[in-house]
Amino acid sequence: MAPPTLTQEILNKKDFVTPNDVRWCPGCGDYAILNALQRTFPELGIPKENFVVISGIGCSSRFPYYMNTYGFHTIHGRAPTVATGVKLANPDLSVWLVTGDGDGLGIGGNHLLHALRRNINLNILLFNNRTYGLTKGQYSPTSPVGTKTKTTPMGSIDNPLNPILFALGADATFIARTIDTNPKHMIEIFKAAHRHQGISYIEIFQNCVIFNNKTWDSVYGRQSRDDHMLFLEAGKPMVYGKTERRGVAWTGGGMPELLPMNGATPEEKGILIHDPTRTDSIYAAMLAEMQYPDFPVPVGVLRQVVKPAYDTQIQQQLHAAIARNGGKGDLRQLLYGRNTWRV
Amino acid sequence: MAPPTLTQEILNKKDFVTPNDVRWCPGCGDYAILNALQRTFPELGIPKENFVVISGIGCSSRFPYYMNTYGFHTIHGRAPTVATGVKLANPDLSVWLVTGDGDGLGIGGNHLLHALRRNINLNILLFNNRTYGLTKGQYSPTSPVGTKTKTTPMGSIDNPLNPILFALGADATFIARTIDTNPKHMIEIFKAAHRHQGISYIEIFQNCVIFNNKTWDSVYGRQSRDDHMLFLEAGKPMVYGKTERRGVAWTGGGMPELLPMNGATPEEKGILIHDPTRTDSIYAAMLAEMQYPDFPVPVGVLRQVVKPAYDTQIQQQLHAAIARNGGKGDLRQLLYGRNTWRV
Amino acid sequence: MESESVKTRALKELQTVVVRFAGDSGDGMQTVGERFTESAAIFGNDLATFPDFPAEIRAPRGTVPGVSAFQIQFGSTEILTPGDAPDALVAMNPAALKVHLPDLVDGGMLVVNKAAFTKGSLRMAGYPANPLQDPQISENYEVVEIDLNFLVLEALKDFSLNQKNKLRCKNFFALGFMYWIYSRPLETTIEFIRSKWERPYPELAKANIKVLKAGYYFGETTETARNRYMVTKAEVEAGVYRKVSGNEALVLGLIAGAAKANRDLVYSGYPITPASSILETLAAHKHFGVKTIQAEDEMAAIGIALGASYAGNLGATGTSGPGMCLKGEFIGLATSTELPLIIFNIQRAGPSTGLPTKTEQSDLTQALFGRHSDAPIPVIAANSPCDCFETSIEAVRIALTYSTPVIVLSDLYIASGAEPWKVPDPARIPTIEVPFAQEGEPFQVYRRNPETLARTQAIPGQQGLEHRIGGLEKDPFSNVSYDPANHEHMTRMRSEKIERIADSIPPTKVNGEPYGELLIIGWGGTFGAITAACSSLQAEGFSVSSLHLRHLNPLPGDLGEIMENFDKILVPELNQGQLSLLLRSKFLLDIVSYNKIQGQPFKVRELLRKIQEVLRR
Amino acid sequence: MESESVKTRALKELQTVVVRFAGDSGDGMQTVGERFTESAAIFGNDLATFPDFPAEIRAPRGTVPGVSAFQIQFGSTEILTPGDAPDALVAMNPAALKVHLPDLVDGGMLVVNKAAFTKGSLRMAGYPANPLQDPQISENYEVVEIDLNFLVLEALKDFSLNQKNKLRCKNFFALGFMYWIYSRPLETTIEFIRSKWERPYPELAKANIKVLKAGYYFGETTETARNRYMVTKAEVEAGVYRKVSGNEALVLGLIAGAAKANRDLVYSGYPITPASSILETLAAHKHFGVKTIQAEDEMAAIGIALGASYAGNLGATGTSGPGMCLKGEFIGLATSTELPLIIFNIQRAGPSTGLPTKTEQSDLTQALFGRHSDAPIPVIAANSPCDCFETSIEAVRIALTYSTPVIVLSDLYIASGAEPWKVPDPARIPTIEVPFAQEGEPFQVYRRNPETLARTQAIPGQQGLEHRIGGLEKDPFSNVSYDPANHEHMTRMRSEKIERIADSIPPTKVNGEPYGELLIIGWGGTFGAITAACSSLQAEGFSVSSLHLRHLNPLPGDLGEIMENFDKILVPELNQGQLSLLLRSKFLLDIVSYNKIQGQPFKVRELLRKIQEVLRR
Ligand SMILES: Cc1ncc(C[n+]2csc(CCOP(=O)(O)OP(=O)(O)O)c2C)c(N)n1
Ligand SMILES: Cc1ncc(C[n+]2csc(CCOP(=O)(O)OP(=O)(O)O)c2C)c(N)n1
Ligand code: SF4
Ligand code: SF4
Ligand SMILES: [Mg+2]
Ligand SMILES: [Mg+2]
Repeated sequence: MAPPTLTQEILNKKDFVTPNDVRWCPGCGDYAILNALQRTFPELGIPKENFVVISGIGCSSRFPYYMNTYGFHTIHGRAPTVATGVKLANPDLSVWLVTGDGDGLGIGGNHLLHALRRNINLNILLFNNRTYGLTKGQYSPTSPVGTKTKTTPMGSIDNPLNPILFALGADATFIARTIDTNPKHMIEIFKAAHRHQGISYIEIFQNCVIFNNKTWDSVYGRQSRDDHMLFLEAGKPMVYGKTERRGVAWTGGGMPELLPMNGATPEEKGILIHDPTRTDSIYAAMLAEMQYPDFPVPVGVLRQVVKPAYDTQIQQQLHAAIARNGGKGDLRQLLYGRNTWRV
Repeated sequence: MAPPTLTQEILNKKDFVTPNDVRWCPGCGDYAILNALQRTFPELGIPKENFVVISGIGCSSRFPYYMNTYGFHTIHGRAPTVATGVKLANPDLSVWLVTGDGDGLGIGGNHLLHALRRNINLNILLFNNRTYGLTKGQYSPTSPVGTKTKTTPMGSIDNPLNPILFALGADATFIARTIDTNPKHMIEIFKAAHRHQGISYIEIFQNCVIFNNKTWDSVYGRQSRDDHMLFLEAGKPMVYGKTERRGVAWTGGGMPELLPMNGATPEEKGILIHDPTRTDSIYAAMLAEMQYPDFPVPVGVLRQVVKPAYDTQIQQQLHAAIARNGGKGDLRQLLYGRNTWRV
Repeated sequence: MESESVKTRALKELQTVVVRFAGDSGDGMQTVGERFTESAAIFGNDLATFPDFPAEIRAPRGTVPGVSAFQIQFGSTEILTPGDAPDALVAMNPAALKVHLPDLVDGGMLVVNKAAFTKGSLRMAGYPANPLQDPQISENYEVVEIDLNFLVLEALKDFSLNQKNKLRCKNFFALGFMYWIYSRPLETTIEFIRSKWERPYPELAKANIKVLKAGYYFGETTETARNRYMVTKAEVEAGVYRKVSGNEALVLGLIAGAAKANRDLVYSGYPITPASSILETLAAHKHFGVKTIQAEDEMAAIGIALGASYAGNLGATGTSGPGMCLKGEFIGLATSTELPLIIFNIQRAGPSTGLPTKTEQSDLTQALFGRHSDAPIPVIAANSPCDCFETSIEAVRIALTYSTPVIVLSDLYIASGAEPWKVPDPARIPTIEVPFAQEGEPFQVYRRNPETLARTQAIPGQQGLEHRIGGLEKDPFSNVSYDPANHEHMTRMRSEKIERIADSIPPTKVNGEPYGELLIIGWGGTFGAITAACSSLQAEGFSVSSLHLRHLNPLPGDLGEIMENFDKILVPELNQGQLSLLLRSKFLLDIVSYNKIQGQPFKVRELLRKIQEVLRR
Repeated sequence: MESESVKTRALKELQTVVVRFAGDSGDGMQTVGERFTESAAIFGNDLATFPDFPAEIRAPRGTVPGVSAFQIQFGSTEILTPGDAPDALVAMNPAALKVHLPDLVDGGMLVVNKAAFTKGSLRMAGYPANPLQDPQISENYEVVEIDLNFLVLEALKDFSLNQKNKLRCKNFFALGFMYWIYSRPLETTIEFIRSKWERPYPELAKANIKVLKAGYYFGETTETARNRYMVTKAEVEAGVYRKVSGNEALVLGLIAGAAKANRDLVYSGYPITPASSILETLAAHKHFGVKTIQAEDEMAAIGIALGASYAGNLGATGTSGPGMCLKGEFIGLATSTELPLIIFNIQRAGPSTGLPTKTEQSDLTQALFGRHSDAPIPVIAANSPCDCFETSIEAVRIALTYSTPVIVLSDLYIASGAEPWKVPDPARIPTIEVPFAQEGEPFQVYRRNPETLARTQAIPGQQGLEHRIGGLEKDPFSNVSYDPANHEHMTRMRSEKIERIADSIPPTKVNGEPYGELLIIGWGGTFGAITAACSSLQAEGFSVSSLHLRHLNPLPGDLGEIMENFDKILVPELNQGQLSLLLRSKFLLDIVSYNKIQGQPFKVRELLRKIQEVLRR
């Protein structure tokens, strides 16, 4: 990423608002996410024209139309491929990909999987509302077993995907989770994603007021949020809870224990210190498995490990090849090749 | 599955051999797997006509042509969908799906993912030769970083998928690994897969003599196999090694330790007892992360947990709906519907 | 104008009427449209409807993109389309007026909710001034301004509902008023309200009934409207009727066809507008033994359906354009392995995502050619909501009889449109007998029925018939074969088999004389408009006939002969000329194409204009 | 026959010769074919080649499916095809004899490795008895039996290689012998062996050279063969030449085109026969700034290419039939967003997996119609290995000049066939100037160039030109629009833009008189065979001309006029009549189709027969 030049104007949220009417349902969680991203971009020190927002199809995927940057609303499930192409063409761009639980984990699962393992330098926002919003409320790959929708009138029977575990299965280098009701947290996570070199994957709990209203309320609702979420911070002990302070202790290889703090310090209780940089996936798998209602749901950066980014490496190979050739090949070299004869 | 009837003839390997010439390269690992499956089928107590072998496209996917049962060689990456349809139509069939690392984890990753999470009662054999055999040796999603092939002349730069971690990302209920050089082990694993209700996923280390010869030799070669593989057995301590006996000890949440046994008993050393039935994915993630060269590679059944199978549940919903209707709806009920009027 | 004359002009009898309800997405226009339809149907009118949704789930309130409309044409004669232009328009807010007023016929009735014409909502609709004060409007139309908000709150003043919920009933006030205008009975609607809301929300049910009646009485007591009309029963065949939409009828036909063929049905789909309701409706039919699955994408959906067919059930799948793009490879496999399979394509406007909530019939060439290599398969199309039933059954017949995938084309217009449907006698639907191979008898995978050239299927579980199939070219025994002559043979057999389907198609019906000056050829959802236009010109003495193709591949065997008996041929299509291309190539005739690509069905008057122009040439 | 007469008949001069090398997959037939080609090319002959692989990577040794062959036609006159039938066949084992003997011309030379005709291999090839003992064979052909095994081991007896490795050299013995027969120089091949093996395996290099020479001397000293031939240099334009296969030439053209357009190139592919080598060859061209990526599937491949184009590079992708089925949806998006994109389809025989290693040209209708809705895009086709170069450049020109995806059709036959290619002067390749929008100037996404109707691209990173695009229908400002008239406008603009490409196409070249009795119209890889057949009939005085289409959509503007000047039109295709369908529809002419669907190219004699039959009608 080119550093901001001196002459560059200071941007603010307004610069990222398009004149287009926003066409989500009133009350949709997407508004808050839009707002948060519009507030994040001006703070990244990147010229406005270097942002690209790319999406698939779905309510969430209307996103690019509302961000006043370059935007591409592509086709269902395939946005990661287009975003990859953009980064190959121009690695200096800051590319943000918006996808839904249906777009990203239903039809688009394979592309997400491969983008993650490739570790290309993109930021992926997965809006998880556990429903197919745009097509009017069929169940999605993240809907819990038993979800009744028009296509599953007797309740769904397939096990939902855990989006964090899925990303871990692809050995993704940056995995985070945030919620549409907490702008501050969203912005913080978006910035962390931006800083990460390689692919950044963020699950966002998002509310669909029309087809799946309050789906996350048991986790992040006003009543439950303090007791049912665990805000992770690197280097900080995992303590949470309002009604009762508790800490997460993890000794063996199973699920962690939730210990009442009873006023003790985390050290005294042996509370786990969050370390997103652990390279093996065991620790992150444990975090992924902390699910409502048995555990507080971890939000924040769950995993952040260092691996070379695909786009950087492709450039390196290009430069190495050119250097080895003693400069970029010209048309004459190309056309003549190695074996010619003269008539 | 219907129990074998009394009149049913006793089958043997020959019954599953087709007259077709087998067209793999001489020395290909696929032969051994074919042989093992032809030896497994007669032992399952299922009439020959109730087996269906389904595959995608690839060298490995030629498999159905060589099994004298019902067989369907479909299209690249999509075999899990066809197999799912077969099970929906007739849950009594024993369906075996053969796929490759390219077919299953490249183009077909999404279908595999969703078949796994659906937990439909299929047996999946993933032949992992870390190359695209049929298209002549391009690198595959499981090829290690740096693999030089015609499409990656300067070495591949994308991180390989770990097929076990991938399956875990889909919360697969039965995950196993076996090797093409050990017929006995293959047969044992195939039988275990058959017994499992729900989806069974088996990674098979397979050698491609032509394009990736000896790719697994560092793991299972004659020189290395005793020291570089860990044969898992439920309830048994994890001890391995010939040059030196070692045991796997796992205390905290990181990677396990490999302790020299020095003649001590596993109990004395606190060696881990293999338990594939742990429902969280943490333990299995640890096994998945045990990779060559730092760890012995676990083979055997890594995970086996109980969840209802999709095909069973779909039948149950059908029966429940019919019962609620007081019997299967007839055409008159169908056509008249709820609101009619007479003219 | 004195009230005398108003009174005397009341209760004028009409043959057909077109009414359109338009309002904000939240105004319940689809609900009252459906109610109006139901009561007209039960009253005995013939009718056709067309709902017109916004693309957004909930577009911002009061905006132009948020307008939702429902149009019905009903009458005492045969009704073929939902009508070109409304005779009466109900506009619940300024945005609705803005969008729909241009369509209202001159002198038509315009009913507006005066209360909704606030400054704010006028601005949102983009009106600089209140259009109701524009004298042009009251000159051109019979304007009926009603303060719905006030009247509804008045009517419900004794109810415990909060104000917001009270105001929600105002669509039923408008409906009641329209019932009075068209002298419709209220019973069916009251019955509906009761059965739907009485149990869960008794207060709401009562309120809606109250308001419905209030609307009716408002008409009666105020005599606001100048005219009142009466549309008598249509003379329709005696029988039991129900209302069906196109997608409903497709579903009924599919289940009936499978039952008549004695195959269990597996339907596998992935949500997409306007095909989703096929999956949704079938999912509610589990008690008929129907298995449904929501797949992870359209490739999976067709793969699952094909697997089910392979295992002896009847596999079906459905989608719309973007999803069709994903099914091509599997259709090729089904073609090569010669397995039965049904693929519904409910067309919408493209290319790409296009206008997902608008209609078009532009996927014909894709249906014919949308896969690599020579892989012809049958393509048939439904031409009206009711016709979807027969079309589904025909698809089942062809798929099984000819061991082939079949593409069924419908479109958004007929999928969501509705008509009264005379329920057929189940016993009269012909059975489809396509037995599997017999255990114990010799079996050869590609042995062909000498008449149909179809192969006979043996299915997993059948003893002694084990065999392997797949997408590599095969010899007649299903061994992989690279033999050049075999490839040519198999390719020609597969094509010839599809051609032979033409032998099983009934003679093509011509609407009008079997010879003459102009023949109009249509396919799909344009049936109603073309037939109406053609019939009306015939009545005026023009030498025009029309025919509508159900079978697009293969074309009916008698088509060429019929075409020869006309001087000119006109092919109207909601695309850039796809059937034209096919007919020109096949018959080398200089066909006139008439194309409309606006996401909207043909209007009868557009066709009339074009036909007359062609006749004058 | 006495040896005298043998000697005198030696060194007969021939204009053209067809040689086929056939053996087991492991016998190195492709290698010696390539060597023979190279030496003929450097010697100065014109030539064309056709390798014919088995489908399996390594079919079981000695079996019929395991046979691999390589055919070359070379001559002193213009060579258009690899030849119908070999004048000389080298058969390294019984299976190769079994497969290829039927093609050998009567009286042709048959060279066999006697040592390979063991009981076991005869049985594997399905010969009940040794065919070499069949008197018919020696009557019909000039049989040369050589005990290659013995001779090779003899020649290498002083080498330290093991026996297996020694025997591996026997292909070079056969090659040396054929060099003697056709009086070819050995230098090029010796040079090749040195440069390839001397460094890593010096012993092997020496052995192969020894054996090559031994084969040559064997001819010289034994006089086993009855005839020896001489094919002089062809008269070709002076210049620098190299050998190219079709896929190589596509790659060179693509890189050159992008360079001339001043765009970086991103190529994204997924392996599939016969397109894989495009990705592989480009991957070896990183030093030209070419970025390549092996995607997870064909959808990803095209999506990546489209993303690259969107960001200002030139995106290209390539595949074959099954992969094309997966690209339709993205092609629709590229059509709707009007972005440049190049899609190569190297056709192979279908449907479905079909015959993946055999040629066909049956994906034309898919290229034209293989996506939903009206979404026309340009389709062009290459007609020979060399022509692939120009075709690629033309694709780049069209894609950028008309802001559109372009489908380029090639096929297995030309992709893997090779020809000598006169290397063009890089400076003479025209530049392609398609600038991006200018920062600071007013920008409108769908403002169209009045001449081409193309839109101008602004790319991410350009200041002040930020905008949004996508697959929903847009108004000219790229705002989502549901306006019916706008949809019709945009649809017609998109189509009209493609039609306008015809204005930029040079006049169609007719091979022969511009009027006459019969015009043969071809496209793609049938060029050589059609031209050869047509020219030979012209020489005999028949009134036959031919033309070969590079542009299939839009068709050249002058095509209709040209067609009118002929009484009859014949369209030979390796499919069931796809171009025919298009031409019939467009020109309403009763075209005669000639179709071959055998996974094999046309033979010149097949065409001659058909043309004469049509002329006689
Ligand atoms: C190929 C294709 N199949 C299906 C669709 C229809 N479709 C549009 S959005 C969508 C699901 C959206 O769900 P999600 O990604 O969760 O987004 P949300 O609307 O919930 O934000 C579907 C199935 C489509 N546009 N294209
Ligand atoms: C749609 C499509 N794309 C590409 C191909 C070409 N193809 C055939 S097999 C294969 C890869 C096979 O690799 P893998 O699954 O690992 O099987 P293996 O040959 O190694 O056993 C590919 C890319 C195809 N047949 N279809
Ligand atoms: S349907 Fe749900 S997700 Fe879509 S815009 Fe409305 S509230 Fe948001
Ligand atoms: S190419 Fe490799 S995987 Fe394929 S058959 Fe040969 S050895 Fe086996
Ligand atoms: Mg969603
Ligand atoms: Mg493989």
